[in-house]
Amino acid sequence: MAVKILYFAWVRERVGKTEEVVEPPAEVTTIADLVAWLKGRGEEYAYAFENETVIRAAMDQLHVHRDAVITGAGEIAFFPPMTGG
Amino acid sequence: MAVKILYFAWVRERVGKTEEVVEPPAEVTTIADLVAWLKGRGEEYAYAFENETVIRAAMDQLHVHRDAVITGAGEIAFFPPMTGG
Amino acid sequence: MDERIAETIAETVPAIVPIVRIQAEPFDAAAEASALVRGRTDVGAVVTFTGLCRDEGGRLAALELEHYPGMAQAEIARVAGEAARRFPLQGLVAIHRYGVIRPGEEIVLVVAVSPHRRAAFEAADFMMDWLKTKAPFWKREHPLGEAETGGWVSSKAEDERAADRWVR
Amino acid sequence: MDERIAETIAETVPAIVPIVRIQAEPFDAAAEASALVRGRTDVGAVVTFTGLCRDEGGRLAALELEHYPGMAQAEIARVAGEAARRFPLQGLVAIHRYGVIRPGEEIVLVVAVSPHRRAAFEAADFMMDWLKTKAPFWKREHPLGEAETGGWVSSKAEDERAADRWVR
Repeated sequence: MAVKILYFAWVRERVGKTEEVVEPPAEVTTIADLVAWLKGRGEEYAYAFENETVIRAAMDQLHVHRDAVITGAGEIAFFPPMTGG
Repeated sequence: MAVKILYFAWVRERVGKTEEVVEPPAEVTTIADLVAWLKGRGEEYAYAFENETVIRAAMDQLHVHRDAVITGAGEIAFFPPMTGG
Repeated sequence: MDERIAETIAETVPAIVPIVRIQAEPFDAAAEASALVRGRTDVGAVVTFTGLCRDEGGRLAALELEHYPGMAQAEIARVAGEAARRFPLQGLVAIHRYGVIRPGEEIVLVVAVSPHRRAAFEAADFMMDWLKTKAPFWKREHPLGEAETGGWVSSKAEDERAADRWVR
Repeated sequence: MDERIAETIAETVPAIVPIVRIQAEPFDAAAEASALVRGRTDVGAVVTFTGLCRDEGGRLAALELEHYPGMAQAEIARVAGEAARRFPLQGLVAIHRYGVIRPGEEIVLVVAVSPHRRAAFEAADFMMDWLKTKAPFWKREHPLGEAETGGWVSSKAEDERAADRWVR
């Protein structure tokens, strides 16, 4: 399944790209699985996600938890805790 | 002791004047005493103060309770609960 | 000035002097707020409260606000001074109008300025709750389509309860 | 329309549609507030919150706000919709800027309008608490006098706690 991934703020800086389309294998079914799989793709990912529990995720522009099922998602984003307002 | 009395809102309307200078006898020492004494001055006062506990008082432009001692006051005001803001 | 004296003063005197005005004329809320912030780069939060005259479902032509001139100024200044002592403010304005005010027109303004939003929100909230119960103003209704002036607005128990939230 | 259907809609659909804008340009807080009130005679309270960029004791030249474009709009609209459901509002505006913002400039605006002050205060307060923790914006510091861009601003535990006040 191809899925578009977006990165923001220091997650973006560490990964070194703003977005990409990836095709994780079928056994990657949750946000947590996706993070684990991304970490195996290179040290820039391992660095970006080194403290996994800090990273927030959104699926199709909605905040989701680590155990959210990603099947059918068009767009998944990873970012640090928000500091707007 | 001569003291200036001010009336506001419906207390003013019932008494029929905005202010007056009165000279209560020496035994009138508190706000409550003054109210009781004023009520004896005529039915307009009795009407204005008929529900005494509702009426608020200020002495020299500071909110005071019924048992406040009025000796030395330059200006005493009576009015309904406030409805500003 | 002796440094110890300066420190003592800093601890006991509020850092700001609130601006309080009692007036018949309309006010410009935006101008009051920007006057507090202009030229500063240390402000983080501005909370502006404006209270307006409602027509009460089309029933009212106007409200008439009577006040106790000297005490209105003094009492709102006391409430503002207490707000400045309780909250870390960089600026505070309170303006209360009197006279005949029509639906849609402004009655009262509070602007609170602080580095952080919590203090600005709480100071404005505190000011309004205490103004309602302590400032010597009385509202009288002018009903629409009647020659006679209407009755005096009654005070609300909920306003007393709101003010009690801040008692400590 | 069938009356029962109309009642059901009135219960489930917020009475107002909040205005939400994400923009690089400055906003005019006073114009936004008066647009909500103009021509109305049933408004009693207007609460305006403006959040500004601070220089942090002279340390900062600017803040740079990165955002997630589509989601920023959608998420603030969701928060505003929740505010409109929780509080009896007559109008609600939320504007959040992105890009480079210098000390003294405005970052965020919330205006809440209601017949009574409590709802207007609480709605503005609620909006800001939830914006802080849910709107996808990230602040980066540009320190004064350095060619390099500074670090990302860390999120605050106190902002999480502030948002938790509204959980029910």
